Amino acid sequence: MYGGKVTQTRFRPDARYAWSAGEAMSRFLEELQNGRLIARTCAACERVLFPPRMFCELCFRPTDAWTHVLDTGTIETFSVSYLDTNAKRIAVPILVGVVSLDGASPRMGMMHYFGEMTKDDIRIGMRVKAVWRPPEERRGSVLDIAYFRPLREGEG
Amino acid sequence: MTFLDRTTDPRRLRHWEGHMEADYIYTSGIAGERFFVALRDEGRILAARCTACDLAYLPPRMFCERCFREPTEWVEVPAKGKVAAVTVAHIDRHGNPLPRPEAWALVTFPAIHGGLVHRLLVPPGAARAGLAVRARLKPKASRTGAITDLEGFEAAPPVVVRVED
Amino acid sequence: MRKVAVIGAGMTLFRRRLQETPKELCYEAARGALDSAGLDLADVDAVVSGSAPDAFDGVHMKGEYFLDGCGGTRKPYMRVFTGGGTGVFSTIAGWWHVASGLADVVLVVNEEKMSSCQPHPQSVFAHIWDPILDRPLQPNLIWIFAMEMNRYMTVHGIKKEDIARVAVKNKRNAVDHPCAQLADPHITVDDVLKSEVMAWPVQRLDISPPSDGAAAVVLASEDVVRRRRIKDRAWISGVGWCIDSTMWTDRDLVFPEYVARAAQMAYKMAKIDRPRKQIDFAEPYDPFDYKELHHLEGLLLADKGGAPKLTRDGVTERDGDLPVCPSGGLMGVGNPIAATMGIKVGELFWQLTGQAGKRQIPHEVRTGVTQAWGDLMQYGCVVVMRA
Amino acid sequence: MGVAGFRPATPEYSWKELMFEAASRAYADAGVDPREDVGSFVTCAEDYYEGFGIFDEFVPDQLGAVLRPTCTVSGDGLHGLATAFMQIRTGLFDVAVVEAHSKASDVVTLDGVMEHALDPIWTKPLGGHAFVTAGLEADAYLRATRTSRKALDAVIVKNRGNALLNPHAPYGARIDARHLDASEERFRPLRALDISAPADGCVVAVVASDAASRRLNAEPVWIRGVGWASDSPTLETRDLAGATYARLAAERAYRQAKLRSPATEVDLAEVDDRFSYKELQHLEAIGLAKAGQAGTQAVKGDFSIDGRLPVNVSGGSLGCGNVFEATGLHRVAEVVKQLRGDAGRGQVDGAKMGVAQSWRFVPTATGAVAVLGVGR
Repeated sequence: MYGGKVTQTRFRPDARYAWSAGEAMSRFLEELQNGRLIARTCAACERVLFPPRMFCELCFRPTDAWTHVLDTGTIETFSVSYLDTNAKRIAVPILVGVVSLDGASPRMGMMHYFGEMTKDDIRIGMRVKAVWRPPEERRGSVLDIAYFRPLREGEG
Repeated sequence: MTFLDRTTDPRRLRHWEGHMEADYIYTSGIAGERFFVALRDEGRILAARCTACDLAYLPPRMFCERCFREPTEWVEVPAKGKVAAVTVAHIDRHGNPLPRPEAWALVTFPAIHGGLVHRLLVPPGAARAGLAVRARLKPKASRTGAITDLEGFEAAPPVVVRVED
Repeated sequence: MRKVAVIGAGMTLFRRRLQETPKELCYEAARGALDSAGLDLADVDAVVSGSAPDAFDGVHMKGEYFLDGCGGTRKPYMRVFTGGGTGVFSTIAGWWHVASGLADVVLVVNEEKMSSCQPHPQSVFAHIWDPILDRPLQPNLIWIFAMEMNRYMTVHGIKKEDIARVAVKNKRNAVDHPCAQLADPHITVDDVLKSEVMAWPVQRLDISPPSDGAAAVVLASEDVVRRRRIKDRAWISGVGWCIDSTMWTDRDLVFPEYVARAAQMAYKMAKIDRPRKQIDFAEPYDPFDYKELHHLEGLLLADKGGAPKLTRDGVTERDGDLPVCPSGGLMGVGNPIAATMGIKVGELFWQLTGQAGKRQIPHEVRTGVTQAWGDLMQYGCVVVMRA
Repeated sequence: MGVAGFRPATPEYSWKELMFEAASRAYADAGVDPREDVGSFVTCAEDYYEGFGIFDEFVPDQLGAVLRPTCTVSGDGLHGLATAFMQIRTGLFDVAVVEAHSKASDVVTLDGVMEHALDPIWTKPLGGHAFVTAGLEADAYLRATRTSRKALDAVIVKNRGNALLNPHAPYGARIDARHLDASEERFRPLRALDISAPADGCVVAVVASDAASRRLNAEPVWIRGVGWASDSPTLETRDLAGATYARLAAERAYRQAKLRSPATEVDLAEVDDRFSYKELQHLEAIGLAKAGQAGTQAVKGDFSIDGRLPVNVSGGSLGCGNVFEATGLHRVAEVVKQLRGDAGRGQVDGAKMGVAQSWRFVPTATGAVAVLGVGR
């Protein structure tokens, strides 16, 4: 072991990327910007695949058609995080988890933040709805949804 | 192809930017520590010698690549080396043109296995294999215990044999 | 199919920061493994290495960078990488080198130097997520464990204290491991439950933190074992590996189906049809305490949701009916990702050859299973070994 | 075999979609259903080329490998082929799939990524471009063998010219003396034209045992031998001039293939030419040219399509682009095309035995060789 006293060198790599989003994700991002969530259907296994993909990973065949899914869903799992992305502690915890979306096949969904609820209210099975940023602030990103909030009575 | 739907309007194809960067600290290691402390504090260049295989490794290492045992002694590398391979770079580390071309060399030394790849501190036109060179060190105060404590290799002055009357 | 044995193993200390370069760590582990097998590098036909993300050590193509430390210079050398699964997977790659007949003696070396990465190896984990779907949310790696753990606990109604027992058992077992970083003979369930919350339900003592280290094993064909009259050997009788879909937000995290498939593949090859009767001890992958439970279920050694009871009943203690992580596991010895081979494959070798010293399981063990887990909660690989 | 991409950039494909296309073509070519017929999947990739901390995560879906034995080899596509070859020889599987790709156009800072592979203590701090290592090696090789600049010109003209006959070769061109004269020095002795340019491409191979190939009614190209090897990773202690890694790999592959005199028994070769001198250095190292003679033979035209030993009829990396870890598997695909008689205007008459050779590019001293043949 050492205590910062041994000889060493420092470096920061120059490693930047611009990944082609491709067919499925280009359309997905475009629809997010429009305030909608889009999926692909597979006629062989009869699933509605979300996030969308141009091929069905179980049937290994091209998927069939585009279809929109709803922006409401169910919390499949969640965490209450006191750590940020660099493992630094934060005072106000982040509520984050996986939402399965209504209209997609069972359990299919996305990771996102939760808001308008506390660490004491949140539970698995809770019904939620996306809170979209105003259209002029949307960039074609999952962050076009600010977070998911509890579904109110009479909604969905 | 292969998909049932394809975008034909190139304006609708997106890309997503990101990076894979972090800061790194690399320790010199067991063999490197000995080498860099000697370089920094004493201005000496050391090789690690495996007595069993009779190989003096430069860069030094804590294991012999042949017999896979730890080298047993340290030897000083001769002051004068020669350019075993040379190149002149016109492109910098980011891929951009360099304002002035830079010479690089693999410098080898008598009885030493390996050598050092480093900057060759001669004009590009004078950069050639076989050139006799010696290390140029940074002033002691600015050395940090890294390979950059060497500025590079410069042409060694010719040996002048003076015949006394 | 040729029979393949593990005939030697070695490992470095597991520590938060080690001075050695990745090459030097590889060398120390490889030299130890060769010495324990009574062989030299000249006896080795091919070298396999395993290491997890390049972004820990901070070298692109790090398998090329440290291959000399693995003894790979002027030899057939190949690196395999299946995320955290690499800790067991590289041995499977070594196995097919020998079982195929292309090599008689193979040196397998795993290395990880996580401390190179600043300010914390966690920053590397930011890059393991899908760039479009996940990375914009700036996820922390612990989130996925927390989300998986939460689903596992909620669906089966498992209490945190039943999970904490795993941390206690393994950190206590690790007291007997000479390379351990995280051993604690006095730790209690209460200590775990009172430790700081990182990302609920994960608390600080539920986690095996980053570490530096290396490990190595030597594999040999049956012919070599007989010719050289090697006594300390354990036979690889089954191997299995399996990956699940990348789309982790579409999967139910409550059960590791990919581990079950890998286990079934390995058991079939090892002619094991009743794993709970035929397997004497296990070294499942335990980077978090709940993972040991999750993996015992995946390995079909416990019913779904039933692993906590085994732990509570003492079945998985070193002197229990099914000792689990007698090495101390990642929770107790440390977690230099791929290098955990030393406490997984290495521990099976030492236990099956009676060389585990103070960690030796008190009753006779003839069959052990080890498993590692990786990628985005989607990779399982399993090795069954016999005395 | 299936191939997709082979263009300087592929903005309409994500890396997953590029892989799906190559895989779909390979499965159609082999007549297999990946969900039913394939035992194991192998991908060849390195994280920093992809921009992912753990690329292995992103492999299974587009290959049909979900819930199947799948792994990543941190190597060239030929290392992947060797892996599938070994897996099948154990008897554990009878059909395995190998995938390798480049999505180099996704990498904004390719120079920075390559630099990151340099030794972090001895080389990277010096601040030179990763290709300095290639410049030094080219100098060492050219001087040790007294190979002329004219020989490098011959390689460039041949390979980029051959690429005009290959539909999967974006860098095909008729290079003339003026182009060569005008080509700027980059890393002396290497000029711009001596260095292959990046490309996107994906190659998928279906590998099967004898029994499985009969069952599938395939007309197989046989892997007669495959070898791989590495020299010292340290620049200073490796054989700079001689490509020892290629020699060791070839010796193993030839031994398995029972080739005694490869230079006369082989009908064509695809060797790594990501720098022009590499083609010559590799031909000598793998015994397809006499030591120090490859340059002279290149100038004489021995390696042209109608020469004594056609080399890089595909156009090589100079003509098809540098597809990084897919390079070796791409060369296998090109040899397979020749051995099946599918190479069109670029067809080498009566080709029965071919060699594919790869190198893992700068700064490595690692490579692999496969001997491929048709007929029993």
